[in-house]
Amino acid sequence: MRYAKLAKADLPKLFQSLKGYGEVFAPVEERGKLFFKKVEDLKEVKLAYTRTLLPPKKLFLQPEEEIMSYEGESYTEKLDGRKAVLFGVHACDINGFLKLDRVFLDAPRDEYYARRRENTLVVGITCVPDKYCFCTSVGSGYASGGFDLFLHDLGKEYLVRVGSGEGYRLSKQDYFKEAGEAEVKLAAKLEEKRAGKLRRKINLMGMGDLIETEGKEGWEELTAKCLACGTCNLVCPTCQCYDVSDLLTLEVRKGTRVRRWDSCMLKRHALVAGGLNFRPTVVERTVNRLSCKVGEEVRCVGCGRCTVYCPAGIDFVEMLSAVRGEAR
Amino acid sequence: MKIEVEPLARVEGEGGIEVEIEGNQVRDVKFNLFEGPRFFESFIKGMHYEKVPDVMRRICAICTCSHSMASVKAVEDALGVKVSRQTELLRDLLIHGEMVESHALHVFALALPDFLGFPSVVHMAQKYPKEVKGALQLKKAGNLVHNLLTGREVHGVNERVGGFATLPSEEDLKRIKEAMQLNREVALLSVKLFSSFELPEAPKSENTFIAVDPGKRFGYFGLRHAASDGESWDVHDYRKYIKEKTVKHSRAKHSSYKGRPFMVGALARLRLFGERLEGEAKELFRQHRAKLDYENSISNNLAQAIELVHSVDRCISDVEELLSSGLRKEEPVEVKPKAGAGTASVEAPRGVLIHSYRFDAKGRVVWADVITPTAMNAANVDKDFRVAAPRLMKNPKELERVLEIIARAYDPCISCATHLVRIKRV
Amino acid sequence: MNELLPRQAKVLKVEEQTPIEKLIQLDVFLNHKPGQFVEVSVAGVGEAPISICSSPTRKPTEVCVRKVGRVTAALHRLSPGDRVGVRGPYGNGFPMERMKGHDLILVSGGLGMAPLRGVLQYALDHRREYRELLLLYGIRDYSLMLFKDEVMKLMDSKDCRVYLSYEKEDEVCKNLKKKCPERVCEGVVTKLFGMVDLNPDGYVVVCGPPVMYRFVFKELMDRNFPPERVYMTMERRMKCGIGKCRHCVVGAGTSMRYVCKDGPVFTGVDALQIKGLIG
Amino acid sequence: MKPRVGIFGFTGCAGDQLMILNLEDELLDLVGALDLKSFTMASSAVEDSEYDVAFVEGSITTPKQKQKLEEVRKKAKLLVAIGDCAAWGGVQASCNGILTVGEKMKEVYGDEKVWEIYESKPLSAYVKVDFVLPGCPIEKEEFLRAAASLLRGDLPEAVDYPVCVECKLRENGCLMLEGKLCLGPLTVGGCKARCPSLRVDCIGCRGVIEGEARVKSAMQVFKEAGFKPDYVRARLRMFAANYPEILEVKG
Ligand SMILES: Cc1cc2nc3c(=O)[nH]c(=O)nc-3n(C[C@H](O)[C@H](O)[C@H](O)COP(=O)(O)OP(=O)(O)OC[C@H]3O[C@@H](n4cnc5c(N)ncnc54)[C@H](O)[C@@H]3O)c2cc1C
Ligand code: SF4
Ligand code: SF4
Ligand code: SF4
Repeated sequence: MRYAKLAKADLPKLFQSLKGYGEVFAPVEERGKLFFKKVEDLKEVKLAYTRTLLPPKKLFLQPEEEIMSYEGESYTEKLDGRKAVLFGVHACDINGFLKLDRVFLDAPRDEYYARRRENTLVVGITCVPDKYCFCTSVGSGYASGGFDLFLHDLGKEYLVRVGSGEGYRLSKQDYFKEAGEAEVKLAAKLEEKRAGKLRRKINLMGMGDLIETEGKEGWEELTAKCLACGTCNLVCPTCQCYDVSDLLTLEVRKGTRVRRWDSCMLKRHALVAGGLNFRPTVVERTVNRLSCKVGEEVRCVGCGRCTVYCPAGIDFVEMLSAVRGEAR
Repeated sequence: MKIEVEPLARVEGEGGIEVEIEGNQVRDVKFNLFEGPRFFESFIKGMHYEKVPDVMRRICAICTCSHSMASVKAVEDALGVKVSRQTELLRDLLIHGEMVESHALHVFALALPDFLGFPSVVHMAQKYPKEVKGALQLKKAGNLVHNLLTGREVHGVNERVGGFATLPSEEDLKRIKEAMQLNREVALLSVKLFSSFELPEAPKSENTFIAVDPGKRFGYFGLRHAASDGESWDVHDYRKYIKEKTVKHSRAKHSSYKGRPFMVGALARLRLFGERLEGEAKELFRQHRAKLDYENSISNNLAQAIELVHSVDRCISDVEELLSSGLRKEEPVEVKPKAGAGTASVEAPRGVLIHSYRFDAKGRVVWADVITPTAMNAANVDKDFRVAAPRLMKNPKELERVLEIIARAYDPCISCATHLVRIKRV
Repeated sequence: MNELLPRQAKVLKVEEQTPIEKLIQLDVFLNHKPGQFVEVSVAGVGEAPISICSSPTRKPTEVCVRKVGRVTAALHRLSPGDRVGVRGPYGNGFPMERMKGHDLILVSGGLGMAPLRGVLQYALDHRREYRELLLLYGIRDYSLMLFKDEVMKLMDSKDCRVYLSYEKEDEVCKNLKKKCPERVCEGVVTKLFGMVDLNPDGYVVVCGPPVMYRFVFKELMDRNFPPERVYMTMERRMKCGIGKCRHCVVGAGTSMRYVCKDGPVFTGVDALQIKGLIG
Repeated sequence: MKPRVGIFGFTGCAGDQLMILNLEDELLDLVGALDLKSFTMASSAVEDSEYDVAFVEGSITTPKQKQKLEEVRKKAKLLVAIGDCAAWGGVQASCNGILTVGEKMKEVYGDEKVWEIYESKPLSAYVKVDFVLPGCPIEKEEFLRAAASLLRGDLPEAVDYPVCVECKLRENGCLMLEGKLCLGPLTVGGCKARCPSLRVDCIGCRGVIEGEARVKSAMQVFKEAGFKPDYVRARLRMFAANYPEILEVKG
């Protein structure tokens, strides 16, 4: 990897260069909530933050988007070639991108996701963990790839790790300085210190088998408060499910095809015509969700969103600890 | 012989007119409102003050904002809530927006077809596409106010006890102003049209009017009621003046003032406070004074048209006032529940609307009373029918047509008549 | 290329198979494998995964659609000359090559006949490359039998031995049973296993309604048939058909599969390993 | 041939019919695409006819309405309930099972049995309903799209996910976490989370998700959040008192 150094005072310069590349989306705080939003000025950006409500994947796989329009029976795709920058992304969310990349970039690739992903610069930044984060337990506390630049806060300056050609070009600008062993060592030490603050731990050893064999009664107890509202999926940086609908206009011959994030906690997810539902209750749906996140492979990146935003206060980590048989 | 016009089309809700004729005599006229009752005043009991307006605004769709405002203000009255000047202005904008929407719909889509001889606005659109499209755009401008201030056209969500949950943006307000300016012509057109029609003379008779006293400037909010006989009273005392009772011959609960029927609505507002209009609306009011026949209830349509111009202009000036000081970020006023009673009265498009509640210490409704303009007008419609019917006896077709026009001139919103239903006593 | 964008296909012919199923011929070249499916779009209504029910050795491409919901009802309204959108073919399909040189036992119930017809046609068109060819077909009654002419013709042919079970007796079924009582019976499709000799060196290919798999598979396991020689094609809710939308995912814990891209054809081993695959 | 359509209103506020009239930009096209046989709110031209689609608003509260509804049902190929009153009985049903009609009548008119009326029930209590467009009032866009589907001969796609989904898609912070009682999790989506998007808790105007809504779980969550049972009951009943699980909720 290539390394560089950026004085904090020069951050506005980097921000300007990024603006030259495309629209910049960065974490912004409004009424105590954090969102990735289009920004014009670095001042609007919240550089030190815990987590945004929706993960930044929303830029690549949009919550609701028109994917094509049709007239008669002929379809026209609606691809988006705009250039954009995602500024201030945390390691867990970048690791989330990598997980989604494997879904949407693997052949046959999803053009909508792929184009946006390709046209978007990702600039990572050191995070501020809170008591809900557990990225270190799922191996996503550090981003080894998936970004163009990653800014490690060293106090007065940033160690900049350069992860792509575009990142390289940016880092060639005169306000970047050379960095080497010393800065990397310092960054590693600080990262370690930050990771050490994470109290939340989850043991995933054999979790898939534990999930598979947990009895119905156990699940019913664990999901007693679940409202099946879908929030846990919709805020997750690694959920990929989507639904598709055709929207007709009065003109009848014309309309659009839209896709929308879906949730496997909802009724329709596994429902087929005639009323047969392959995951009829919250129990089956929870088993499916957890299996998807941590059963077969670890897709969870430990961001804590599903716990923080659950209206019923169900805790992802506690639920899995209970499945393991550990006291809460 | 029995003439029945049923259901009375182009009236929101279901209503019918029944005229019983014996020989040469009109034996009975019934303006029937046979829609199923909903008992809002009964089932609202126990509801927490904060959600009371959410239920009560559902009394009527077409004047949902009036119900919303009357309900919100009655709750605030009971709990001693004072709102900011900005909130008051936004509410004034809102109620004027509703007036634009409701009057545009009524004047053009419901009343005009009568005068031009079409069964509906859709039929009328074939011959007058430009006018109908214009009217729809004016109506849309009114709805834009609903949308941007309350969250949707019907049964808003954003207007709360204490203020607005989320403020509109300045851009939103500018859009309202633009839409109003763009469609102002249509409001003027409505005055031109309705001042040119010859009105059927049949219902001509004395009318008593009641309206909410708007204070210095013409408008739809106020703390007192005024009557055309010179009397006025605090809205809290409404029960002393406006009596509701069951009238045997018509089997409906009728309102009376000093034992007599009275009229509320646009005509009443102009009769009592027309001089407080401003700008072009005032000019139009003066110009068409001769045309506004207070003894002929059908004049209400022209009064509505003049109010349409007033309301469009007021929306514009409210927006200007809001923008000139800049929208301040503010949250709804904090409310502490307590025991108490409160009353508020606003001018709905069709006239005086009263909401009155009593709350327990936890802020739950223990008693509620709502009197709607349609209920207040019912006795007056009845009176007009009784006057008009004998005059039109010779021509049953004409009788039917004119009675419909009379009924429709009141813009009766039947669904909003919470307890205006016929009661049969044996 | 945008994989989600449907191509247009002209409808050549629409033929009523049963009161609820129609055979639709499409003017589209797919180069598919038997057992694969396409996503068929009706603009303004939506998309649905539908098996290709003809063999790649035959033209034109055919699908057989049961009217059960919005898209399928719209497909039933089509007439020749209309156009639909098509994507695919998707899914793994049946391993026609691997099964060569062996017995082929097709077990089908109801609409399950649709994907198996492709297999059947393929095997018939390469008749000498397969050994015994058996079709075990369970229907409700004759009126609901798919591909009636083809099945009836096969009943009398030597290329394939057809076994038929029916749940409700009617004239045709009664006569068939009288004619060949060793191959026709009343009951569910599993009853037919009592009439055949299963060569453990053969391959069993199954398609039917979701509830059928469990019973057929049990029957096979009870007879010690090797699970890796059983192929079953599955149905699940689907939106994309290419492993993105994740509606069709099956399994729990350590093994999860996409029906659309890892299937829709699964083996008996999968059935043993993937929780809930066959219920 | 243009599809024959009837629009009917029973007990309610007429808000759903008004929402149709509120389609200012599309109204004339819509009406042009239909053979509108009856729409009493907008036209005095009423034709007796069979209907390809009948849109029915309002709940049924009188014998006469019941009779009329049955008539419409007989003449209509498809009957679509529009609005919460038609779908669930509306706000006027909110005291069903607590107050009898007689008691309400007495309270408002001072007389217990003045004439025959029924407890407010949805249309489906009396006739088969083919499709429901929920909401108090209905959503304009949803109506338009549904009308377009119906014109083509397709049943529209029904929304069966909760308001929370649309709330999250709009990146609203959850109001439950701010201490408000929000009915979003139990309520049919499709309104684009109107209320929570304005920071107002959902009052459930689109009705409960039939067979899906986790009423018991919600009760537990609300209880743990400190809401009193009578408040929870009143809130749940506002638009869905006729939903069996909610009808049973004790205050
Ligand atoms: C691999 C595969 C092959 C199939 N082959 C055939 C076939 O050859 N003939 C046939 O008639 N049917 C087949 N089906 C079933 C067919 O896809 C459904 O009947 C159809 O999707 C129902 O759609 P609908 O819009 O009519 O029903 P609705 O109930 O209105 O469904 C709406 C949407 O849900 C999804 N959906 C509903 N049911 C199913 C289902 N069973 N499977 C997948 N998605 C579903 C679809 O995306 C559909 O558009 C197959 C399904 C799969 C998965
Ligand atoms: S499962 Fe929960 S904690 Fe894990 S990545 Fe998704 S939202 Fe974050
Ligand atoms: S605010 Fe209401 S609708 Fe939105 S997520 Fe929370 S509970 Fe659901
Ligand atoms: S958020 Fe709830 S109350 Fe508001 S419109 Fe939607 S369903 Fe109705």
